[in-house]
Formats: sequence, C-alpha cells, structure tokens
Amino acid sequence: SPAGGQSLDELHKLALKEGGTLNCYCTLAVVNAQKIFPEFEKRFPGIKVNHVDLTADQLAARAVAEARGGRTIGDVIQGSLENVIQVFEQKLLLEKLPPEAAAYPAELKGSYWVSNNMVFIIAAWNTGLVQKGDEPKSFEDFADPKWKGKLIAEPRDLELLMGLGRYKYKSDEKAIEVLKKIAVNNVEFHKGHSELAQFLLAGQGAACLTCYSHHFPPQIKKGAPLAYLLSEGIGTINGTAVFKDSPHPNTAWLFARWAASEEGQKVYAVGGRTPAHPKVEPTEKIRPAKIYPIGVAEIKDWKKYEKTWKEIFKLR
Amino acid sequence: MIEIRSLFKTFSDRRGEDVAAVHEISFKVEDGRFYTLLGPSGCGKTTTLRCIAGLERPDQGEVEVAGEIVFSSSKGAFVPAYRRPIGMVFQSYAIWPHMTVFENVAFPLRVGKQRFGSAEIKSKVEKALALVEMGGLEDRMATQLSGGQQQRLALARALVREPKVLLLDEPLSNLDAKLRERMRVELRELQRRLRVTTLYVTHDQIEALSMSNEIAVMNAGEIVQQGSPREIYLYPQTQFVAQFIGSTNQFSGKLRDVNGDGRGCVETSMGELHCTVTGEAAPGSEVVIMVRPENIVLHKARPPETANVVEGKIATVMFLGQYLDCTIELGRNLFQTYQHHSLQLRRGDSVWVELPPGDCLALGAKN
Amino acid sequence: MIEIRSLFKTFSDRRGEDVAAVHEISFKVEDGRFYTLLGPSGCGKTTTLRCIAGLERPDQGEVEVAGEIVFSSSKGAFVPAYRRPIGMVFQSYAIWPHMTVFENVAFPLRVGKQRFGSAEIKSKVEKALALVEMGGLEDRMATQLSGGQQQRLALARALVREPKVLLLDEPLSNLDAKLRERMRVELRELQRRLRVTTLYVTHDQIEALSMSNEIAVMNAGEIVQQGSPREIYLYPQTQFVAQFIGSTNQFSGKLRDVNGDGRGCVETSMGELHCTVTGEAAPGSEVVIMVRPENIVLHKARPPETANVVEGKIATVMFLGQYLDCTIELGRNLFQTYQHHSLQLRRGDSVWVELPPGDCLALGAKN
Amino acid sequence: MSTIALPRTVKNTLPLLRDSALLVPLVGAGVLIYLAVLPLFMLLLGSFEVEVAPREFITSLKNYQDAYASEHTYSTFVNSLIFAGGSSLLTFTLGTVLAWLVERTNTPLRVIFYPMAVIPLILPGVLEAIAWIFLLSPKFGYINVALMSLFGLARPPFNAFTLPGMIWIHSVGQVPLAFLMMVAAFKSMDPSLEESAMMSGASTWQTLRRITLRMLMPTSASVLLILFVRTLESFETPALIGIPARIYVYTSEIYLAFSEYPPNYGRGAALAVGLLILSALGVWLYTRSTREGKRFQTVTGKAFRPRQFDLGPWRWVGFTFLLVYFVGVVLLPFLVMLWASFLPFFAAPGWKSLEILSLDNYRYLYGFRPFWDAMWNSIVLALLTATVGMVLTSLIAWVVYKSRLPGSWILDFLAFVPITVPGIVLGMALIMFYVAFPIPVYGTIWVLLIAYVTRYIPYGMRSASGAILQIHSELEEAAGTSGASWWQTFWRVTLPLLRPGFAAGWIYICIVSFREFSTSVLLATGDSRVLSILLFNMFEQGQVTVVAAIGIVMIFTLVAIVAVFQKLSGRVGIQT
Ligand SMILES: Nc1ncnc2c1ncn2[C@@H]1O[C@H](COP(=O)(O)OP(=O)(O)OP(=O)(O)O)[C@@H](O)[C@H]1O
Ligand SMILES: Nc1ncnc2c1ncn2[C@@H]1O[C@H](COP(=O)(O)OP(=O)(O)OP(=O)(O)O)[C@@H](O)[C@H]1O
Ligand SMILES: [Mg+2]
Ligand SMILES: [Mg+2]
Repeated sequence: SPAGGQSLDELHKLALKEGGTLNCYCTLAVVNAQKIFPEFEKRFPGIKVNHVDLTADQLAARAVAEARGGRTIGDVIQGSLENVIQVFEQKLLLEKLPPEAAAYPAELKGSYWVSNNMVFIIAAWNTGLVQKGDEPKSFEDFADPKWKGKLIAEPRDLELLMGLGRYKYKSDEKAIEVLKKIAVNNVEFHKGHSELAQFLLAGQGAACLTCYSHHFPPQIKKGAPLAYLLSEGIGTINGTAVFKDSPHPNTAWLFARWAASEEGQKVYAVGGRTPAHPKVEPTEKIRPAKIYPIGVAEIKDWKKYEKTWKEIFKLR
Repeated sequence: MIEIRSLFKTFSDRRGEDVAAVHEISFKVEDGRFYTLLGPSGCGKTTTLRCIAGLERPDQGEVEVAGEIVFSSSKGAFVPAYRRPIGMVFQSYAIWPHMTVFENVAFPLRVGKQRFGSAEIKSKVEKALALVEMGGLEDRMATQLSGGQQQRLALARALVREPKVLLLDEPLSNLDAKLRERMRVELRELQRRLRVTTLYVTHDQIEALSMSNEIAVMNAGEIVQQGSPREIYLYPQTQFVAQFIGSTNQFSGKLRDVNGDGRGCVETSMGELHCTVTGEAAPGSEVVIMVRPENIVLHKARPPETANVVEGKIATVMFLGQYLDCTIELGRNLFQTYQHHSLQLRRGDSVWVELPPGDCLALGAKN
Repeated sequence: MIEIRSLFKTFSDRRGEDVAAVHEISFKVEDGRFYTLLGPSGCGKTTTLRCIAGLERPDQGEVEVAGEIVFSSSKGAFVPAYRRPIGMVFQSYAIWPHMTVFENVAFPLRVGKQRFGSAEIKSKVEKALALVEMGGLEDRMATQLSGGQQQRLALARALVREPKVLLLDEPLSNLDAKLRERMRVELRELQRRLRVTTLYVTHDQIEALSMSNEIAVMNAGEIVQQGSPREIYLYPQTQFVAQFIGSTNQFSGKLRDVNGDGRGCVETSMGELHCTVTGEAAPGSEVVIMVRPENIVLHKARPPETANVVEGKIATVMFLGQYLDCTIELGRNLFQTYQHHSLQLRRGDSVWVELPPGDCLALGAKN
Repeated sequence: MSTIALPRTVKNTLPLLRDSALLVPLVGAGVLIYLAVLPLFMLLLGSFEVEVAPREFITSLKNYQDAYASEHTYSTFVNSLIFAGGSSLLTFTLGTVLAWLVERTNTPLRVIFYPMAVIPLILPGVLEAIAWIFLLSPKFGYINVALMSLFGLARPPFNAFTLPGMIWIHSVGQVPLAFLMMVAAFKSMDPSLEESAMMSGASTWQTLRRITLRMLMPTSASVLLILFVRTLESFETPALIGIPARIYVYTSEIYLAFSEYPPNYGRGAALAVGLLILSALGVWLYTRSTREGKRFQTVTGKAFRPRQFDLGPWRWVGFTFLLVYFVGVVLLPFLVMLWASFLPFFAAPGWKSLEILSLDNYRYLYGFRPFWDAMWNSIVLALLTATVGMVLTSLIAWVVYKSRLPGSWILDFLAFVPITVPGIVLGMALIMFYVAFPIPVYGTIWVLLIAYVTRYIPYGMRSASGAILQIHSELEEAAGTSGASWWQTFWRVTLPLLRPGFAAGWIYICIVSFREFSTSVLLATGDSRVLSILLFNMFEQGQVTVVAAIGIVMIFTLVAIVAVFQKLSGRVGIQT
C-alpha cells in the first residue's frame, strides 16, 4: 500500500526505489498515449510507462484472469466505469482516493475511483443526406417518422436509455416511450462506434443515434460531410483506480494522483481526451452542453436497463 | 489403323539439356495387325506410345489413328487423349487405389460416350477379369493386390472397352514366367479375335517374336529395323539388332570370296569358315560373322567331313532348365552356346565346335 | 546368414476377410549363398521379404539375420528395419522423386552409422551407377528416368552400401531382355565376389535357375519344394512345381510295373509308354506322366527301333527365335514341344513324336 | 505402415514406446497434448463454473441452460448450419477450381494468379468485411450504385446484409485456405492415374471429378471439415453483417455472451463446447473415411512426372474464370482498401474526392514508432509460428496416419480442438496458466508464440495430414532399409515429399498469425504489441483510413514473405 499525503516529488523518489516502471492498464488509444505518457515520463524522470492498451472490458477480463492465475501485474487501471467497478467487485482495487480527487464533483468520483476523462454518446448526421433545417435538435426528434429507415446505432449503447430516463426525463417510462417511437423508424444496428461513424459518412444511415463525439472533429476538419449534436449527450466515465496488490504501489499512486491533478488533466486534454476535471477544458469541441453522466447508480441497474433496451429494439 | 509420320519429341532434363526421346520415327500399322516396338530401356518406346495416345504433344510430325488425323504439327491439329478410340495399359500400372477391382474395370464403361446398363457392365467386367484370371477378386481393394495382380487388372481395364486401337506398354513385364507365357498366347488370340489394331511396347524379344505380325526394333529414339519376326531374328541388318534380339556370337574376319547363292568364305583367327553373306560385302572387305548360340553344335569327338569345325574348351556351364548356357573358349574368343541339358558337359572339357555354314551370317563391318 | 522359423503373416482385406499371405514358412540361407524364392504372383514372396526386412511385423515365428535374432514372437523381440544390416530393392522402385539420381544412390552412405567423406561417396556412387550402366545420368532428376532406368537406380542404391544381406524383390523384372541377361550374370558375379548373403524374389524361373545356389518354390503362402536348380527342374516333386518351372506336358496313366532302377511301364491313352518313376508309386496305381517340351523329339518318318514313339499332327507353330514352340495333337491331348528353328514344320503336318523314356517322369497321382 | 513396422494392437505397442526411433514423433505428440489439453480443460471447466463470490466458483449446469434453453437456440443453430454449410461448400468449390486451373492445366497466365490468390486472406477481417459492405451495401454499395446507374435498375441488385451476403463475404475471405491446400494436393499426385482415366475415355472434367478429387479425398475432406468449423467459429462477418441484418449465428451468440455486462464467460464457454462437439464429430468422420490410408497414396515409388491437362480451347474459359474471380473477388476489395488508404476518411470514388487524395496516412505511419515495433513483432511471430507449427503438425500427422499406433486418432482430434476454443477463452487460459509460471514467458512475445501455435495447429494438421496420406509407404521404407533412422527418414525423405502440403500450411499460418487478434489482445503488452492490436486500436479510434494503409502495407509485406518462402522451399520437394 502506498505512502500517505506527501508531495508528488517525494512520492516520485519512493517510486524510483520500486524500479521505475508503471504497468498502466489504460484504455488510451495509442494516438493519445503517444502524447500523454511521454509528458508523465518527462515530469517524473526515471519512470517508464508500460502501457497495456485494450478496450476496458478486455482490461477487466485480463486483470481478473491474472488474479485467478495468482498474481497481480497491473498498477493502475483506467477505463470505463462499469469495468472498473467490475474489477473492484473482484476485490482487486485499493479503496483509497488521492487528495486531488477533492476538486471533482460527487458524481465524478467514488470511494476508490476518480473520473479521469469522459466519452460522450451523441447524435450525428451526414450533412449530405440531411437538408438544412431538418437537422435534429435533440434525441426525441428522431421519433419523427421522416427518419424512417435512416437511423443507425450501436446495439450495446443502453447508456442512451439510462441517460434519458435518469437525467433528461427523470422517468424511465417516458424514456422508454420515446425510444419505442424511435424504434418504429426501425433503427439499423451496427457493431462498433468506429464502424458507425464510417457508415454514417458513407451514407448507410442519414443519422446516428449513438456515436462518440470525439470521432468527428478530426474528420470534419479534413472535410468530411458530417455534423453532430452538442446540445445534449450521454457522458460515460473513464475512471482511474489503483490495484490493491500493485507491484509498484507508490508509482501507481504517483500516476493516479498526477492523472487526477489539474496539470495531469491538462496533459490529457492536449492528448486529445475530454478531461473530467471541472477546471480543464477539452481542446476539441466534443463536450456537449447538457451531459447525462452514467454513474455508479445507473450501472447498478445495468441488467434491468439492458433487458428493456433489448426489448425496445428487439435486440439480442 | 495407326500411321505415324516423322515424329519428333525432345525432353529437357534438369540441367536443361535436351534428350531426344523420339527422333524422326515413322511407321504404319495396318488394321487388325499386331505391331511391336522392341528396344532397350530408355530408347523412346513409351514416349512414342504416349504421343499416339495423346498424352504427350510431339514436337513435330503427324499421327493418324483409325483413319483420323489426331495430331499434325503442320495442320496444328490435336485431338485430346479421351477423344481417341484407344485403350492403353501403362508401364506403371496406374491402378486407381480408391476403387475396388470391379470399379477399376467398370470405369471405362461408365465414363465413355457409349452408355451401358449395370447388368451389361457387370457381365463385361466379369468377362474381362476372367480373361486375366482375376475372377473372384472383384471386391478386393485395388491396393491389396500384389504387383502381378495389379498389372493384370490394368490389362483387363484396357480391354473391357474393346477399343479400336490398343496400346500396351510392357503389360506383361510384371507377370511371372508361367502366367506371362499363357497371357502371351491369350493376348495374341484375343487380338486376332477382336481384330483390334495393336501397338505393343516391350523390351522382351520373346514377347515380340511370338506375338507380333511385325516388329520395329528401336534404339536411341530411332527405328533401326522393321520386319516380320523371322526376318528380324534370322536376318538382322545391323550388329545392334543381331545382338539385341536373341544372343549372338560375333567375331570379325576378312571375306575371301562370294559365290552366287550368297555362300562365302571368310578368313578368321580360327581359320577359314564358310558363311552366308548378307547385305553387300565385297570380297576382301572386313566382315563381322554372327552365330546364334542355339545353332552351334558340340561334338565330343571330331565329326567326320563336316565344314566349320573348330576345337575348343568349355569355359562355363550354366543350367537354365530347358537348356544349358555353355560358353566355350575358341582361341581368343568366348563363344556362347545353348545345349540340351541332357548333354554331359563339364567346364574344362575340350569339345569340337561345329558352326553350320548356313547359320554363320557375314555382315559388312561398316553397319 | 538368414534363418526363418515357422513364419506367419495374415492380412485382412477390405471386407475384413483374412488373406494368409505367408503360412508357416521356414528356411535357412547359409552365409554367402544366393537363395531364391520362386513362385507365382500373389504367393507371398514379397511379404516374406518384407518380414525379413522389418517392414512387416509377422504374426508369429522367428527371423534371424546375420546371427542376430531380429524378430521373435515368443521373445517379443523386434529390431527396426534401419538397424538391420540389409540392402533392399523394392518391386515398385521406391525411387525418391525429390532427389537426383546421384542423391538417391548417395543417400544410404549419408545416413547410417558409418560416415563417408564426400570424395569417397562420389566414387562409391559412381561405381554403383556404373555397375547398372547408368553412369552419366548422375544429375538427372529421378522423375525423368524411364521405367527401366528407375529400376536400375533402385538396384544401385541397394548395392552401394555393400550390405551383409541383400534382399531383392524382382529387381530385373523391368529390364529389357538383353540387359536382364547381362545383369543376371553380373548380379551373380557381384554376389559371389562380395559373398553377400542374398535372398532373391522372382517369378522368373530363368533368373532363379541361373543365379541361385538354392531355390524355394512357393505357392499360396507355403514352400512346396526346396533344392538346387537341377533338383527343382529335373525332379519336381509335385505337379505344381513341374508345371510352374519350365513347361511340361502332363497326362495320366496307370502304372503297370516298375523294375529296380526306377524304370517302369505305364498304360496311357496313347498306348504303353516307358517312364522313369519318381517318388513311391505302387504298380497298378494312377500316375501322372510329365514330359518337358524340349525333351520331345520329332521325326518326319517313323524312326526304327526306338521306344515311346507316337504319331501325331502339328497343331500350331510359334516362332520364338532361339527355338520353335510347336504344339502337337496326340489323340486327345495337345503336346507342347520346343524344336530348333531350322526344322521345317508346318501346321497340319503329321509327325512321329518320340518321348525319350528317361525324360518321361511318372509321379504318383495323389501329389 | 512405416520404417518401423508398427503392430496394430496395444499389447505389442507398449514395449515399442521404448524404441528411440519413436522418440521424436512421440515428443511431438507430447507437445501437442500439452498445447491442446490446457485450453480444452479450461473451456470445459469454465462451461460448468458459476461465480458465486469474487473468484469463487461452484460447478453447475446453469451455463448450459442459459446457452441452450433460450428460445433462440434453434434458429441460431439453423442459421449457423446454413451459414457454415453454404460458405464451406462455396469456398471449397471456388478454391478447388482455382487450384486446379492454376496447378494442373495449361490455362494462360496461371502462374501470376498464384500469389494473388492469397491476398483476400491477408486483408484484416474487419477491413475486408467493411470493404465488402462498401461494395455491396444496398444504400451506397459502389457495385450496386454502378449497376443501378448502368442498367437503370430501380432497386439495388445486391444486399450485403443478408444470409447470402454473409456467406459470400465470409467465403471469399476463406477461399485462399481451400486454394492453398488443394494446390498442395494437386501438386503431389501421380498423373499416370489420371492419364489412365483419360485413356479410358473419361473427359477432363470426368477425370477431375471421378479420379483426381476422389484420390484427393483426404485433403478434400480435410479442407471441407476445416472450412466448416472455421466458419462456425468465425466472428468478423457474423458481427459486421449478421448483427445489422439481425441474423444471429453461433459465434454472435458467444460474442454477445462475452460482451454483455458483466461478461458471461460461463455461457460463452457452454456455447463453445457445442462447437467442440460438432467438430469432434467432424474429425471422427474424417479419420474414419481415411482409415484405409493406402487408398490415397498418390506419390508412388514409381517416380512420376507431374503434368498439365491440355484444356484445348477451354483454357480460355478457364482464363476468363480466373480473370473474373480475381477482378471481382480479389481486386475490388483491395482497390477499396487502396483507395481508402489515400483518403483522410472513407469517401466514394469520384472527382470531388480526388482532391483529398494524399499520402498522409503513409507518412503518418512512417513516422509512427509503435507501428514499426508492432510490425517487427508480428513478422517474427508469423515466421516462428508458421515454422514451429508446421514441423510439429507434420510430426503428429505422421504419427496419426503412418504409424497407425492404436488410438492415434485421439491426437488428430486433439489437434483439432484449439479451433473450437474461442480466442478469448484461450487467452484467459494462457494468462491463468503462465502468469505465475516459473519461466517468465508471460508478457513476452513467447507466450504469444505459444498461443498462436496452439491456435493454428488445426490448420497445419489439416494440410500436413492430407499430404502425408499421399506419400507411398515404400518411399519411407526404402529409406529405412538404406539404414536411415526414423528421424533421418522423416527429415530427408518424408518432409521434402510433404513440401507442397507443408508450404500450403506454412503460408496460411504465417498469414493468419500475422492477423491474429482475439488472443493476442489479452496476452500482448506494451513492448510485445503486435500489428493486429495496433490496427484494432486505431480502428476503434476511427482512424479507419490509416488502418486501410496498414492493411496495404501488410499485404505487400506478406506477399513478399510468401514469395521468398516459395523460392527457398522450392529447392526441396518434388521437382515438377
Ligand atoms: N518427362 C521427361 N523429362 C525428361 N526426360 C524424359 C522424360 N520422359 C522420358 N524421358 C527420357 O526419354 C528417354 C526415353 O524414355 P522412355 O520412357 O520412352 O523410354 P522407354 O523406351 O519406355 O524405356 P523403358 O523400357 O525403361 O520404359 C529416356 O532417356 C528418358 O529418361
Ligand atoms: N497390405 C495388404 N493387405 C491385404 N492383402 C495384402 C496386403 N499385401 C499383400 N496382400 C495379399 O497377400 C498376398 C501375397 O502378396 P505378395 O505381395 O507377397 O505376393 P507376391 O508373391 O509378391 O506377388 P507378386 O509376385 O505379384 O509381387 C496377395 O494375395 C496379396 O493380395
Ligand atoms: Mg517405357
Ligand atoms: Mg511381390
């Protein structure tokens, strides 16, 4: 277990004693990691980040499997909240918050995790296929029959249902009703958000119900005929947490604290992510005005929502 | 009818060097005849056959089978193998290991243009199998046959279709002596009965002599002599033929004189011998004398007034059952003779060797 | 030295029926001897050989090679093929298609315990190739050889190691007559020179008779007679042997009386004949008389005071070069005879057939 | 039969196992068992486990209930069968015809088609599926659009999002496997067997059907079997086409099981076990059909001369077929990739998209360090996996089909197991086994090597066994009687004669391990990251056109590797 409240630099010294490597189980795309980790390594010389980059669920699976194998290899885990929770429920995480967490609002931290960055599920459309004036203003616009056969979405994004039910309408029934209406326009589901973006671009659908906002600015910059809805969006949280039996506890703690700190968050912003820190702005315009964050409470009822979601869209 | 006009086929071996497997071969097989290509291994027999079958594309020449030109380099014609009215037996049996004996033989009946009822097929197959004495093995797997059995199967398969032209590539070479002898006779009779034009490839002179209407002796991709069995055996025109067909004793001499009826007198190391002169050999020219072992007569004592008698010593005696293969020292030469096994010969005995003038052929040395 | 004690090997064919390929075979080959298994196709020769080579696992029995027990069902001993000091030639040549001629022959020298320098290998290989007259073909690809060339290659490969025991499965069956004859002699001399114990499998009686010290005649998985070539040929103990080795004319009769020296008198459809009685045949018993075609003498006119002369008619005449194969009708039976080709015989001619008493063997009918 | 004539009964076998001659093959068998049993065990175990407390499990049949007692089970099963059956047949037919045309006929220009034929295999599965969607989508598919404007059609002629679409898109990706294995088979076949058929009056086609293919039964069966199971367990197409089309098959079920929250490994495993049983059945049928091994020995002791069929005028038909195939199946998706790789984002070909063409993606890759590291890892792994895998499987194939040791078919089955174990299950099994392993392989590329070899044993085994069955026993026996020990025989005679099959398997494994993803993803770490992961990662980020560029680079790398390999291995083996 890492030492308590000293400065990052003191911690740095302790970390160096541990051999100076950090096994970071982080869902950071290589492109982002490329920009972020070197900063960390510059800031704390002598520490090398060994980046294990998978999708969050794979990270969780791997951590758990390693644990079953009788050994913990990861120091920090950073990924979608639900997967962090999943690992925690396996009793693998250290129940302790870094001092930097104080700066964060309640819904962006728990007893063992701090939100590090966020991913937003928003609506987007192909400007080639949607005339001026027809653009959607909000999610419920898609209930309009004019969208019949023009909508695409990701089959596993029940966060949409959660967000609308828990935050926008404060009533699951209402949310379900809206989504049922949308379902009547028989939405076409494609696996993977990246594929979604491509198919939207190609015209497989005119509009996308559940796309990732950060997929769009780069393409639009390059001239892709796309636009996306920034008035509202579902916020999914990428949390950071430290492994209980981390082989380099102090290094792990050092990273956790740095990642949560304002300077760390700035680096994340520059690295192309949407920082969770209230005081740090993202470099790209990808943070919606209204955010419906999917937090611990929602995730608790995951199964329930999943069931309803699948019923609404007749999914499997 | 098969006719071949100046056929050429060259292969290139690994190092790209050319092997002239067939070099300007021409011959004609009249309908219903039994024609044999006889020659040492590697002389191009199989290649010739494959060209006729359509399995090789000759480099040059023309091939006519049953009245149809199936290949012609000049006309650029080429009929694929399966369209030619031909039955063939391969040197490597080429039995299909995934079929039973029956299926192997039935195959040609099942595929060809002409369709047969299963009852008909059954009877035809059984007839063919009986012919090669394989009745009863119908549902043995082809791989479970011994070498000879497989060869016979291949034969049955080629015969079952009763084709217009039959090509046989040493079909008997793997049969045991006894069976081979019987098959020789049967094949010959079958051929006469079906009157199927047959081209037979073999390196076994007995087969060639006993079965053929006509024989072509091949050597190094060329035909050196064509003719009836008797012509080929009794009047070889080159030393090669004489040596390759049957065995001969050869020794050189100088022709002294020839009289009208071809009888001549030759000076040799063993003294003066009376010979039959074949081909044009002028008096005074160098000749080669050839005597067949079976024509040489041995006497324990000097026979009175007989020509061409020389004294010699028995060098080796080899018992071959039907006869004795007995070599005799005559001065510097070794003579091979075949004698009846009842003759009591022991190595070292001295004997009187009679070389019947009629059986001593004198050939002009050049060819 | 090879010794085999009551060897059994059974295969089961497709339908699971058992084929007794080898049924209680025992024999012994003394050091340096040339021993031949002679028998019709499918009689189990190859199988026996494969058991000795260690390629088949006998069901029962004992195999001893060069003083070492290499297989014994009772002791449960089994020495794998490659540990046995043998060289072998396969009936299907088993040439390695991915190697050149040279590599094929060099292989046995490269593997195996004893190591050779490359120069040594080269010379040995060339010697072996020269032996089978394949010098110059060293870097031909094995796949580019004609049938006979491949067979010779296989032979060279087996000889190159100069093994203690040499197993040959019809090594000459694909060679042309001429070459086969030469190879017969050479093989025999080679064997005598190397004094390598040799087991030879063939269905060609000439090969067997001419090369072997001893012959075992096999039939249907069993040995029916063992003995020196002369014994086997001149005194066959069963009709099968008599028929299989060389050709014979057989006809039945009733033994009237036998005198001391084995001469006897037999009543036949052709009248009374004087015969040599072999084996125990009591007067009055049924006997089978056997005469070899080459022993039968033909006379144009009735010869004065000679025994066993019968009148007959010439049925067929077949020219075989060295001799005429001429069948004669004697009453109800057809007789096969070999005559010198100088004899002027025409089908239909009537002739006087002399069956020399010494060459008429009378066998008790039962065996 | 073999150089050490083996008895057919267990009784006489036991003493034999002490024979050093058998050591090598038996070691091979041992390795196989070691590799195959672990994942098999984990799979079965997992399928019976239900987690009650963190990492505490009780065994129960619940997973099987979840897996098979759902109302979907039946439809899923039917879909899977149609999908697998249809696509394996289509693949086999295409692959065989191609192989035959290229290897055994005088079709013009056939040689240049050989390397092209493997390209569909190289395209990363995701990309290929996407490429095909871009070609066949009813909404914007280039082909559809083109045809519609060409013939003024009212409705798009093709629709990727259907079962036929699924079958087609999956099949074209698999054809190379069938092609490679069949080419190998055609290579090592004594033509006189076919010639005698032609002399019996059988047309080229009849000969092919009734002799050639029948002689090649083992290989054909192998190919069909592996194609069938491969399709059953394949994931990309069902996910990318099936889910939108709402056609669910076995693997989409497994995928869903693993990707629900929290992932339901138990159910996934239970489903996978079903797959296992199906393939077990397949293997059993296969081994039975090839028991009478002698029937298929087409590399005979009578050295033969491989030859081409003369198709006469038909060779132009063959040529057209090849052309159509390569344009339609290989070229189009390839062009889509190529096109995309020059774009900042996917855009339909057209004048306005011409302006935005650029080499940016390639420039980006060039300066992108992780790419080169991953590339290096992938190449090393691919080469190692292919070589180790093929030598190993050749050994096993020998044990199974030549030694005929009693019960050796079990090896054949084991060698097939890995294909049925979902990559993620295998990954987790390996993690649990090696994470605390005394030898520190975990986290290095060596654990990846183990994973890959395990995964691709089935493919190697299929190509090796087909080839080994074709080798006439006397060829090995002759080596034995020449004094060659088992190993010498195997090394100097058997392997070279195996070459066609060996090469086929090698090439295939080399390529697919270059692509392997689902296992690597769990086992790779920072410095043992492989290309496929990098590719996936960037794809997830929506850098699809960069991924396309990577795909193109992969194609050229692999084609180069294959070419070199062909050159080297050309030195051994039967010279044609
Ligand atoms: N495909 C080929 N490539 C190279 N050389 C070949 C090929 N086929 C035949 N040859 C060569 O051509 C010559 C004639 O071969 P062919 O098979 O016709 O001989 P053969 O008369 O049948 O001999 P055998 O009686 O031994 O079968 C041989 O020297 C052989 O090596
Ligand atoms: N593997 C096998 N399975 C079933 N039967 C077999 C097998 N091998 C040989 N036989 C049978 O055993 C008998 C003896 O075969 P073998 O090969 O020894 O005969 P052979 O004397 O060599 O004949 P040939 O002279 O034709 O080669 C034959 O009837 C053959 O069909
Ligand atoms: Mg030939
Ligand atoms: Mg045999």
